[in-house]
Amino acid sequence: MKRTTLALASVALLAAGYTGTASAQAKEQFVPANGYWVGPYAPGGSGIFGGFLDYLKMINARDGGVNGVKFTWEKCETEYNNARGVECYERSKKKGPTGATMIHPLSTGITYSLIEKGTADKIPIVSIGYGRTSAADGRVFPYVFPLITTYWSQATAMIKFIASKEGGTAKLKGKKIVLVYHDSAYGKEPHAVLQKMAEQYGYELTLLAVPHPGNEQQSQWLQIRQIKPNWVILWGWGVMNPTAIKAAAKIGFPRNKMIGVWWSGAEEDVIPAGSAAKGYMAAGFNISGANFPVIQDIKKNVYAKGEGEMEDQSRIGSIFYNRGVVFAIVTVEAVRKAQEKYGKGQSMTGEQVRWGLENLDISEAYLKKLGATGFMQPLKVSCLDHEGGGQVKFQQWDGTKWNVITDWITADKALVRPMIEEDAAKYAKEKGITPRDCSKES
Amino acid sequence: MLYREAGQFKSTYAEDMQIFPIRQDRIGVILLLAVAFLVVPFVATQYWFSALLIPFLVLSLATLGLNILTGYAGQISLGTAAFMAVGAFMAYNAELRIPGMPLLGSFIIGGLCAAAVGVVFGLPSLRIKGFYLAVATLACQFFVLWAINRVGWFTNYSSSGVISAQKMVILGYTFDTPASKYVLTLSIVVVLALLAKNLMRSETGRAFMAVRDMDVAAEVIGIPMMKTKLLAFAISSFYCGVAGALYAYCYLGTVEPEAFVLDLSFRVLFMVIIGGVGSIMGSFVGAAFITLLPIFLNLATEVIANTFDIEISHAVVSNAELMIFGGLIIFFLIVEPNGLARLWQIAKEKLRLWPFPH
Amino acid sequence: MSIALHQHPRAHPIGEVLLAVENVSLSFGGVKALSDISFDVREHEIRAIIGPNGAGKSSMLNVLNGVYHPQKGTIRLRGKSFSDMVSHEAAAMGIARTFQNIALFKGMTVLDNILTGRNLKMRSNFLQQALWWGPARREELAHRHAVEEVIDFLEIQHIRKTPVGRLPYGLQKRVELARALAAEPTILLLDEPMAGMNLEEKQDMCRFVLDVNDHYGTTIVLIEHDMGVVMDISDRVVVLDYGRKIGDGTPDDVRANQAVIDAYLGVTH
Amino acid sequence: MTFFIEVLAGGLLAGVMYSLVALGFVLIYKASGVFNFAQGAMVFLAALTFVSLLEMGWNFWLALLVTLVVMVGVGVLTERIVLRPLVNQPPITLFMATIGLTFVLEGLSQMVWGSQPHGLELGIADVPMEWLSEKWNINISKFDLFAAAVAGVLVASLAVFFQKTRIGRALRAVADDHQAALAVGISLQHIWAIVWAVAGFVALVAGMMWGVRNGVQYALTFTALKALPVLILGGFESVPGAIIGGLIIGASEKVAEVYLGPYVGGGIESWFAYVIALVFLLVRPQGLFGEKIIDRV
Repeated sequence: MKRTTLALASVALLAAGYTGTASAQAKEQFVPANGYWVGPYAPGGSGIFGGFLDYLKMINARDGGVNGVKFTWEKCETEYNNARGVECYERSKKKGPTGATMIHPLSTGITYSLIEKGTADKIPIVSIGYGRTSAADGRVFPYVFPLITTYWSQATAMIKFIASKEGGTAKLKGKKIVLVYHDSAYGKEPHAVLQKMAEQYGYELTLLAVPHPGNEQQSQWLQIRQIKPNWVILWGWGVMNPTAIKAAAKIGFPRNKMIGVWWSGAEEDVIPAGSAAKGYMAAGFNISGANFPVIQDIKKNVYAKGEGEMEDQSRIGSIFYNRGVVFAIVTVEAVRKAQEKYGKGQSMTGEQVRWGLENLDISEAYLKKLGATGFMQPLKVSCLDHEGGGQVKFQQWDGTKWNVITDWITADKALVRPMIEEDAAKYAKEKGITPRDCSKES
Repeated sequence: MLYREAGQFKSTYAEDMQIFPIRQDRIGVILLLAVAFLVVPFVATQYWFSALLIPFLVLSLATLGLNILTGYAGQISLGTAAFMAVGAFMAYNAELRIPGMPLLGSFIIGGLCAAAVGVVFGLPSLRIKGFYLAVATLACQFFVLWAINRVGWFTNYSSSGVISAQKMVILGYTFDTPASKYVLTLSIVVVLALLAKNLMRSETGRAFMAVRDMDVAAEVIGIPMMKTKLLAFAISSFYCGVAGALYAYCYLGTVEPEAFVLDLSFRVLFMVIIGGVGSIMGSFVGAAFITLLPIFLNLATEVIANTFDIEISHAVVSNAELMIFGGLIIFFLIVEPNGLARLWQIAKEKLRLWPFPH
Repeated sequence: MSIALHQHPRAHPIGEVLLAVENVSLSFGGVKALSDISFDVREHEIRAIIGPNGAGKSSMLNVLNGVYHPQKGTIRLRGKSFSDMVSHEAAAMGIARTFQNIALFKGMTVLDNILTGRNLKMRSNFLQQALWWGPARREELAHRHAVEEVIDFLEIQHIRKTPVGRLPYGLQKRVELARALAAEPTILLLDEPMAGMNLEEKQDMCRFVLDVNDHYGTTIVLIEHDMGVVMDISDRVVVLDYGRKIGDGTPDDVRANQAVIDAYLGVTH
Repeated sequence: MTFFIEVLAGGLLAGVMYSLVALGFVLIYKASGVFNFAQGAMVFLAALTFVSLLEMGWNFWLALLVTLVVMVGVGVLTERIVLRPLVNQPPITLFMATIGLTFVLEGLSQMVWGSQPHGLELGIADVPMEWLSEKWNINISKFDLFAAAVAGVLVASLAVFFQKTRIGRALRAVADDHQAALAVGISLQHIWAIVWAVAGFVALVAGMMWGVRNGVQYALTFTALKALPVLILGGFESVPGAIIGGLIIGASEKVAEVYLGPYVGGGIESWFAYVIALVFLLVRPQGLFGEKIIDRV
């Protein structure tokens, strides 16, 4: 037992010593970078936090921060593991002059574990393109922001996209759609929405589960060969994606009838599948490309000085990298918004940033100012709606790069919103939460 | 000299059969418990509770459970995480569906359900042994997670399969602060550890060890093989089940089936082996070591990098941590294959004589 | 080994037939280990089974306590027959044994090993044991007393708390005997209790075997290689060769039996 | 019916892929009694090294050779640093040490080569053979057949290696009886290093085959999990067991998933293989080709 105490003591000493250095200066805004750089999902984690931190560096270098408040950060390895994610959260939440600005857990599991903790600690949990969909109901989840688009919005956009390919929603009737999904909480997320839409539009939906990790999909694709669907939606994760694309090629299923979710639509998901991936399509709430002014600014202000995050600079402008930039834009703008209300040039607390997030309004014009026109969608968040955007673009892999093939397709909010409210209400009841009255929020 | 038992005479068997027959041990344990119960709750930070102490205690309990099965009864299992999952999800359902169910009752139901599953998946142990059995227990690991994912009832039909623990109220007191959750976890773990210690030093424990050391001989002297092995699975799984419930309620607050992946089973097995096979105290040492080592490494590398202002890419650091973690495990297995608990014992033997070597 | 061992009058005179083996045959695959063996064991007697290597002695012992199941024949205990008895049932009926290659629980202390011998007498359930309270605690203490008696009897007090794996061979044999004795058996089966021992150890073991028989009145069936030992301590002797019984009677009878002499001198059949 | 044949054939061919990984486990277990959990990490390391060298513009054979050297190096070092100090420890301790080794190898691979996934093509397309699908409507991939052929060649060459070479005979001697092998002067350490090197080679082959299918990425380490039910079915010590076991597991899990899966919500592959192996073990605890163990007292 003495050994344990000793180990604990040394950890504490280290932790304490470290906090000291981090909070040395005032006028700083601390943003935890709790991500993953090892393991099966490292391509996503390293790419997203690469773009994220590069953008913050660029803001510090180019603008001197937000009204003079510079961003600081600290990386913490979560290994995509809930327990480690919670540890990183606890470690990072009090750092900096005002504590953590907001947390990007970058894992649905960790997001779920942090919902209550973040609410109790008054630190916003921002899950862009993952996490708990029903947290979009800001009345029940004041501190959780599944911004831009949720899984449910995405599913409806996918069906809209298929309808447009088929020549209208009326043509969906009798069509066969197969959902190949990762057999986990994540993969089950769209079931209800897709089923509801199947009732509405009359397509036949088949759900095929792929056991984790998804490196063997022979039987699922043999079933698909038997079903002969018109479309396959791929709700995959990591190795499951290239394996699915390969398996589709193996049974001769056309890749241009396959649509991936945005976690199945990065370069890392198709490159391992080689030539088999040509023609494969995927959804995205951000797009790839390095020609956007915002990316060029990062290159000019960060990489030119040799301070960039990415060792492999060819990854700049990739889907994951740009997604990280989107995360960072939202982070910076929320801080800016909060400063407008609580004092320009001040370090914001999590509570203040929460207000900033809830009142975030990134218009098309503002996007232009950021140099991100077409790079991401306009975003308007409110107390009622913590999602804000709800639009999806589709892109197609041509063997070497992703090409955008649609404009922003808006989700079927009329369908999704009631489901969100229903689920949120159920949560509120379980937890004994009284939803906020949004008309009283300012 | 510091650690001397000379002069401590025992005049009754009862005295000789105490849990800690040596006075220094007794005092040490009492002091430790006093600190854990009376000092720590008032001085530790939230980070300590939520990120270090609670997970350490919860995993100690799971390790203790596996140690009963593997360390005492000699049956290797790779299904620990599945038993924990059963405990977590059944405790959740008990609390949800049985009106007025006291929280501790739910934990016990979670443990009992895990025990039942443990008995079912322990049946193969009557026929197969060693690694064959270990791999067979993987069937349990994968089946249980599949079933929880597939059957909506377990997760109360939540769309994502994630459950979030209900408010924890015992006798009108709500356990909602990290400190209170810590005290609750600590109490449960201490009580269960005490029960385990008692069990292991009495007939049941001896039967387990007999089966472990030589099952044919055990049967010849009248120890019923089936009952003993299945009891070991049941008790072990009960502990793991309660640990799973605590994992959900006191530690994470929300769990999805994926929280209980195979990786966790391996981690717990590590804790058993590193801590000490067949040692109650070893379970705690092992859990502390494996839970805290990655965090410690993480902090240490950061501090080193900052102190010396070394620019290393984070990916390299993370990978280095992984390698050091693996390397240290190998190192400890080589240095002391019987686990850290054994090292402690050797140290005690040395201390008994110190400073005079003879 | 020429000590006169049976000089004093017996505390427990030899009684009725306790255990009867009737026409037992056992084979593994095609190999016959025992064919048509019959003999009996009387209460309080010391009965030896001897024979050259491969005669089927150990197999015979294994049949007696249910480790092996004979294809033919029956075993009767106090007249009741048991055909498909498994070993823990045999233990429950009061048959305890030791093994040729010591079968102790190596990871446990001497005390714990001997305590396992009393497992059949423990009544408390695991929940009571976990609480270490009431009947369970009383029981543990009571059994500890009983075991300490055996420990005193076999003179192994000094190694009580030592893990068995660290003990020398001779002591391990003695601990194994203690474990069997702790069960307070009616019949004690000893599989080569003196194998691999030096003269002093053998003398000690002989003394213990006789003392057990004398003090507790335990009926003993033993296998032994050392003819001298067997003839000195046993009341009656069964001789096996190639799985068949070739002799049965008092040591003197057996010594005079021509078939036995041939078997031991290696005369071909 | 044709569909059933297709499922069955696909299952058998998938089983070959499992066997490839299982072979590595068997080799090491046979010679040293170590349940080497790091086999999956070895598959990853081998494939990643090979593909990274290829992407650096190396010649195919040169890359193959250098990777092989790396794997032999890993094998020899493992023997020296991990196994030798742990000799005579209980199997579970050795097993744990190989899990530690898994972390080291995973960290090492990603540290040196990064964690980005790579594509790998060996020039044989993973597409159905046209004449077969046109004439019979049965889809069988060329690459699957290629993989099966590779597995066949691998097993044949291992057989030759074990039967005909001096080292091979020594290996078998060690596998049969460590003590006896020592007594006739075979160096155990030497043999173990060779076995680990051979297992490294098998890992490379498995990594290449799986790499084509999944891409070369971290998830290759998970292939180990696919091999485990094969091992308990075929026996830890049997090379033919690994092959036959793989075929049985592959075929039955695919048939089950396709025909049984839809009734229970699918995804049963994750555990079905284990259950088959388990049921089989209950009937025959020594596995397909294992020898019956009789407990003696």
